[in-house]
Amino acid sequence: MTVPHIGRIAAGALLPAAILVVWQLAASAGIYSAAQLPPPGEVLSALGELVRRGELWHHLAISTQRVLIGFAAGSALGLTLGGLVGLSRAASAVISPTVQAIRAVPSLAWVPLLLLWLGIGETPKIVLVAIGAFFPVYTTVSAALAHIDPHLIEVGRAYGRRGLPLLATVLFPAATPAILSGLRLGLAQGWLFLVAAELIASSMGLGFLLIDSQNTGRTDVMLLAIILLAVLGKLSDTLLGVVSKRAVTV
Amino acid sequence: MTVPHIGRIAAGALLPAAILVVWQLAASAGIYSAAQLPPPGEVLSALGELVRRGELWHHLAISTQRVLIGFAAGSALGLTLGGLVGLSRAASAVISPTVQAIRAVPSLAWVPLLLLWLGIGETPKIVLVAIGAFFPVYTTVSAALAHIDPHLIEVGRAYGRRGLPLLATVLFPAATPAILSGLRLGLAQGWLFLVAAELIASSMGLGFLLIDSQNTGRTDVMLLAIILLAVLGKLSDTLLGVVSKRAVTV
Amino acid sequence: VQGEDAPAESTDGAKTVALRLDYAYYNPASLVLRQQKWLETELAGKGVTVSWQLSAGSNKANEALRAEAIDVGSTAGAAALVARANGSPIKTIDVFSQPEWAAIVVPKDSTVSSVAQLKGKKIAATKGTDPYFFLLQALDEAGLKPADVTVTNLQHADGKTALERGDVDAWAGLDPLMATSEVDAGSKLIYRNVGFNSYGVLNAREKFLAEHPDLAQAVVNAYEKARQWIKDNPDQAVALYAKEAKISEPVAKAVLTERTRLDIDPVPGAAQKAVFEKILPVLVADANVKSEADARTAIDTLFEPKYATARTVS
Amino acid sequence: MSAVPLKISGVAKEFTASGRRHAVLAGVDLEVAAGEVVALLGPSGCGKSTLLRLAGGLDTPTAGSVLVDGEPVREFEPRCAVVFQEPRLLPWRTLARNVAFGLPRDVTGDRARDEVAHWLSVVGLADFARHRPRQVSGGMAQRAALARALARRPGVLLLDEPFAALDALTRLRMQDLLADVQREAGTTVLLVTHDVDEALHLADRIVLLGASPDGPASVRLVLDVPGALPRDRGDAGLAALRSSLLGELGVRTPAAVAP
Amino acid sequence: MSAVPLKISGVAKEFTASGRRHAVLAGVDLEVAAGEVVALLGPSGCGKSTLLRLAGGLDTPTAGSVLVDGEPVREFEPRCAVVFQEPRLLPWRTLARNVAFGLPRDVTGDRARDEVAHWLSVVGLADFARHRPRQVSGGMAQRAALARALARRPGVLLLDEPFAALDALTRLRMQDLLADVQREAGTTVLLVTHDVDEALHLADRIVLLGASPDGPASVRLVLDVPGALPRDRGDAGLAALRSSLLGELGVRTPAAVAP
Ligand SMILES: Nc1ncnc2c1ncn2[C@@H]1O[C@H](COP(=O)(O)OP(=O)(O)OP(=O)(O)O)[C@@H](O)[C@H]1O
Ligand SMILES: Nc1ncnc2c1ncn2[C@@H]1O[C@H](COP(=O)(O)OP(=O)(O)OP(=O)(O)O)[C@@H](O)[C@H]1O
Ligand SMILES: [Mg+2]
Ligand SMILES: [Mg+2]
Repeated sequence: MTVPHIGRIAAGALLPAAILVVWQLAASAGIYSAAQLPPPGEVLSALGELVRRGELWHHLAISTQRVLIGFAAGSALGLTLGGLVGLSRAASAVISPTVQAIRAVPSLAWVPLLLLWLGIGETPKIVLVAIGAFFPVYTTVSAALAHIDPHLIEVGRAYGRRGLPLLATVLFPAATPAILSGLRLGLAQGWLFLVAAELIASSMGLGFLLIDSQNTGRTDVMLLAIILLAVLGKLSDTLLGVVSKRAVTV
Repeated sequence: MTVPHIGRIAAGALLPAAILVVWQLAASAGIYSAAQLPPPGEVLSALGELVRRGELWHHLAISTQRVLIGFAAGSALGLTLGGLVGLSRAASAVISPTVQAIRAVPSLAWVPLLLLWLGIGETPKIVLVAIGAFFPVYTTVSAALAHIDPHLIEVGRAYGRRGLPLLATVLFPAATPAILSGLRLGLAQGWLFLVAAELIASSMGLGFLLIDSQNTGRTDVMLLAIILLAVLGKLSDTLLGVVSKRAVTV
Repeated sequence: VQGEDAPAESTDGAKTVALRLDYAYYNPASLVLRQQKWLETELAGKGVTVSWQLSAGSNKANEALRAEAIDVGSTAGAAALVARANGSPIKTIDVFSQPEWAAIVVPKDSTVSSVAQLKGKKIAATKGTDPYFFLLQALDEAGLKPADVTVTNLQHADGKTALERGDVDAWAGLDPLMATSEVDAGSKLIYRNVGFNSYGVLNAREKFLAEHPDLAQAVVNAYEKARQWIKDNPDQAVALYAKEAKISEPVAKAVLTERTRLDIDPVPGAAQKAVFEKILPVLVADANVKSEADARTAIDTLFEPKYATARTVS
Repeated sequence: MSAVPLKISGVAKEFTASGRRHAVLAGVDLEVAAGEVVALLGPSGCGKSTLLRLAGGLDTPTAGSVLVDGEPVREFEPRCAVVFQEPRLLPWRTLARNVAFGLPRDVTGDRARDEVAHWLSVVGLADFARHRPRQVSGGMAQRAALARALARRPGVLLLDEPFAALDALTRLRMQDLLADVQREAGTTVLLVTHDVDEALHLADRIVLLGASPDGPASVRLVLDVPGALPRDRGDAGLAALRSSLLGELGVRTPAAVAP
Repeated sequence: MSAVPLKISGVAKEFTASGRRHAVLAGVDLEVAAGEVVALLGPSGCGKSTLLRLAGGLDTPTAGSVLVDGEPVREFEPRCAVVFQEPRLLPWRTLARNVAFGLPRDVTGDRARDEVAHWLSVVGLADFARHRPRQVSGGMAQRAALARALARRPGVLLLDEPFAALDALTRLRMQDLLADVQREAGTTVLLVTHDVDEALHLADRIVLLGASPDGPASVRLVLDVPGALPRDRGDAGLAALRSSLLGELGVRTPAAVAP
C-alpha cells in the first residue's frame, strides 16, 4: 500500500469518469438517437423513477440475496469438489472430464432444464447462480492444489498430516492466493448467471429489469440495470476481498 | 500418470455413462413427457436429421471459429492487461476497479451495446466471445502475478532482469499453473458467451441452434445443442491443456 | 428478502388448489385480470389460490407450460401450434385478441414504400415468431420468394436497433417496440395486414384441463370480462397497459386501441386455422417442427373450443 | 514418545530424471538402536538426504525395507520428526505457529503454548515468535525448523545438516542443545552432516556413505566413536579419528601435512 | 566485466515486522576496492544477508548510500551477481538453463552454450545439466547457483554462505575454484561466511559484523589477513588470527584450551 488510500480511490475513479464523459459526448453529438444511447442524465432520471416507485430497493435486494446464497452454495461445493479432485487422482479421473464438459453448458441452456426439474420460485434461480459460481472455484482450486510446492506437502506428511488435516494445514493455505482469485471469479460468474436465473419466471431483480427493459425498448432502464449490476458486482467483489484478506491474516 | 491412459479414459467415461443411464430411465419411466425430456435416442435422431440436412458441420464450424478467434483475442488482451496490472501498482489502481465492475456486466447486456457500436456481422460476435474470455484470464493473471514468491523476483532483479524480460523469464513462468487455469476458465467463458453472441443477427452456430430450439420447443434439438456445446467445450479444453503442456515443457 | 416462491401451501391440511396463470405485455387482458383480482375473488371461496407469472414472450410461456410451471399461458397462435407439433400437450381454449402486433417497418428516410421493393434487401426478423411469419406471408403476397431477400435473424429489440442504425433495410417488427420506434425514431410502417397475424391465444395443459375443467372455464369467463372491461374503460386500460409494460402512453394507446382487436370471436377455429395453413410450409422448411405430419396433426388437435363456446360473463 | 529403533535393510533407490534412470543408493544396511546417535557423512549428492527421506517414509525405496520400531515406516509417519536440509517453514505461519505445527496431536491449549514458547527460547528465537519465515535470517529459519522437530518429541529424529547455516558460536550452542535433548529424552537420532567435528562430538557411531565412481552409493565405512557422550570438544584422542575420517572423505588435513 | 569497487557509507536498515520497527543495521561503513576479497562474519541474524542485499541493490537502506563503481547501486543491478543463502534456482528451468540465466545479455548462441557447459563442469555438475532443481541434492543446487553467478563474470560478486551445504572435500574444491576465478578475473568479492577458516583462506580482509545486545549491528572489527593469495591452508601463521577471530565470535577454541 504505497499509494495512499484516497489516492487509490481517485485513481480508480479516473476511468469511470472518462467513460462518463465519452458517453455524454457520444449521446449529445447526435450520432445515436436517444432510444439507442440515452445520455447519462436520462439514466439518472430512470433511477429516480425507480426509486420513487419504491421498486429499486426490491430489485437490488432480491438480486443480491440470490447471488449471495447461490455463491455461498456454489463456492462451497466448488471448494469441496475441487479439494477432492486436487487430492485424489482417482476422483480427478472420474469427475473432472464430466465437470469440464458441463462447464461449457451456457447459462441460458440451464433455464429450461432447471424449470423442468425445480419449477419456478427461488430455488431454480439460486441453483443457477450456484452453478455459475461453482465452476471457476472448482477449476481454480483443483488446479492450484495440483501445483503446490511438493516440498511443502512433504513437510505436512513428515509431521503426520494426511487427508483433511493436510488439506487444512498445508494445501489450502498454500493455495490461498489462487483460491481467492477463484472465489472472485466465481462471484463474478454468479452475477453473470443471475441474469439467466431471472429469466426463470421472474418479476423482480436486476436481471429481470435488464431483460424486461430490453424487451420493452427502454434503453435508459437497460443502461441503468447494467450500471447497477456493475456497481453491485464491484461492491461484492471488494467485500469479498476485504473479508478474505481478514480471514487470511487472522 | 500412474493411472494408465486407457484407464483414465475409462474412468472419465464412468460419469457420462451413468448420466446417460439415469436420463434414459427418467425419460422412459414416464415422469417426464417427451416434450419435457426426450430420451437419448430422440436426441440421436435429431443429430441424424441435422447431419442429413448438412447443417451440423456448419453449426459446429462457425461456432468453433468464433470461439477460437474470440478466445485468442480476449486471452491475449487478458494476458497483456493482467501482466500490466500485476507489474505496476499505478496501472492496477487505475484499471482494476473499472475492469472488476465491467466484469459483472452479463453477456446478454452486451448484445444491444455491441449491436449499437459494431452492427451485425461477425465482428460483434467475436468481440463478445473475446469479452467473455478476457475477464477470467485478466483476473487470474493479475492475481497470480501479485502473489509470486518474492524470492524468485529478487533472483530476476539480482540478475538484471526488469520489465518485459523479468515478466518473460520469471513472472510468467512462475505463474504458469495459475495462468493456465485462467486460460482454461477464459476458454470456458468464451463458450458461455458464444450463446449470447449468436443472438446477434445469427442464423447458424450452436448458440443459435440452442435459442432457436428453445423458442420452438424442440427439446430434442435443444438437448443436442447442449451436448454439442459440452463436447466442444471439453474438446477445446483438452486441446488447450495439451498445447500448453507442450509449450511449458519445451 | 421475500423472493418469488409460490405462496405457502395452507398448513391446515385442507387441499387447496393452485391456479397458475401467466401475464404478458402482449396480452392486455391478462394485465387487467391480474390487477383487478377478479379470479382471486371469485375462486377464493372454493379454496383456489391464484398465482401469476410474467411471460416475456410466447417462447417463455410455452417453456413454462412444458415444465408444468403454469397451467394456462398466453402465446401467439403460431407459437402454440409449433409447441403442440413438437410434443407439448397443450390445447388452445380461448382467443384473447386479434392483434396487429407485427408489420414491416423501414427507417425514417428509406425510399422503400412497398413489400415488392424489398427484393434483394436485408430484413431483420426473429425466426419462429409472428413477425417472421408475417414477413413470409407478406413476401408471398407481393410475389417474392424468401430467397429474394436476406433475412437477418435478430431478437426483436436488436432488430429495432439494427434498423435504426441502418444495418438492415427493413424490419419485421413487433409491438410495442415497433410503436416505440415509430414515435421515437420516425420509422415507417410500410405494410400492415391484420389477417397475417396469428392471433393471441390462451393455452392450457391437457392434464390441467382433465383435472380442473371448472377452473379452465373460470379463466375463459374472466378473459371475456376483461375484454369487456377494456372496451368499456379504454383510458384506464391504456394507462394500466403503459404502466405495466413500461411504455409511454402514446405508444400504449397506439398499440391497444389501434392495433389490437379485442372484439373478436374468442372461440378458436377456422380463422386461426387459415393462418396456420399459410405458415405451415415455412415451419417445415425451417425445421421448426419435426415433420409436416406432426404439424398437420397439431393443427387438427390443437383447439378445444368448448370452454369459449360455453363462456358466460358473471 | 520414547526412543525407538530404526532398521534399514537392503535399501536401493533409483530416480528417473530427464528420461534416464539413475541409481542413487543400492544395498544400504543400517541399524540404529533406540537412543543411539548415528552421524551420516558423505560427499555432496551421494544420497544422504535421499536415505533420510526413505527413513522418514517420505519416499519409497526401489528395493529393501525401512522398519521403525519393527514396523514398516508409514507414508505419514507420526513417530519420526524431520529437519530438512532447507528450513521448509510454512511461509504463511509465524515462527511460533510453525513450531506449533511440530507438536504431537495430543498437545493442545495452554500446554501447547508453553511448549512452543519453550522451544523457541531454547533455540534463541523468543523475540521472533510472531515473525514470518520471510522476515527472519537463514540461520534463524533453520533454528525454527529444529525447534519444530524437537517440539514433536519424536521416537526417531532425522536431521539433515541442521546446523549448516549457523555461525560458529550458534552452531556450538545448538549442538550442545541437541546433545542435551537427546540425553534427557533418549531419542534415536540420525544426523546428516558434512562437519566431521560435529559428527565426532555428537555421534555414537559414524556412517560414511560413498559410491564407486558413478555407481550407486552404499555404506562404505562404519566407525564407533570412543568415549561417552557428552564429549569434550578438545578431546585429543579424537584427533587421529578426525584425520582418518577426513582422509576417507578425500581431504588432506593440516595436521597430516604439518611436520 | 572488469572488477569495480563497492562503497557502503553510513548504511542503516530498519524493518517493520508484526507491527514493531526493528533496527537491524546502523552506521555501516565498508569499502571494498576493485579486485579485493572481503569476508563478512557475524552471528546468526545480525544482518549479513541484509547488508549483502543492500549492496546488490535488492533492498534500499533506511539511511546511507551504496555506490558500485562510484554510482549509486540500481534496483536492477547488472554489474553485480549474487549467490543467495538458499540456492534459489528457478524451479521450472533445468540446471543448464539456470546457469544460462546468469550469462551477461550479450552472450548468446553457441558461446552461451559453451559457457554454460564450462561452468557446469567446473562445479562438477556436467552430468546433471538437464536435471531440474527439484531433482538434485542441496549441495548440487548450491553449486549450480554458484555457477550461475560465476557465469555472469560480474564486476562485484556477492556471495552469501555459498559453501554452507557442501561436504568438506567439495567445499575445499569450490573454495579453490572461487580463488582461481577471482585471481584470473580480478573480481571484487564480498563473501558472507560463518567458517573462519574459509574467511582466512580466501579473504584479503575480514569484517566482523556485530551488535550491542539487541541494538542494530555495525562493523565491529576489520582484520587484514597477512600473506598473499592463494594461501596455504596449513599456514601456521594464521592459527593465532583464527583463535582470536573465533574468540571475538564467542567460541573457545580447542587450541586455546589444550595445554
Ligand atoms: N523482510 C524482513 N522483515 C522483517 N525483518 C527482517 C526482514 N529481513 C530480515 N529481517 C531481520 O533482519 C535481521 C537480520 O537478518 P539477516 O538475514 O540479514 O541475518 P544474517 O546475518 O544473514 O543471519 P544468518 O547468518 O542467520 O543468515 C533478522 O533479525 C531478521 O529478523
Ligand atoms: N526427485 C529426484 N529425481 C531425480 N533425481 C533425484 C531426485 N532426488 C534426488 N535425486 C538424485 O539423487 C542423488 C542424491 O541426492 P541427495 O539429495 O540424497 O544427495 P545428498 O547426499 O543429500 O547431497 P548433499 O550433501 O548435496 O545434500 C543426486 O544425484 C540427485 O540428483
Ligand atoms: Mg542433502
Ligand atoms: Mg543470512
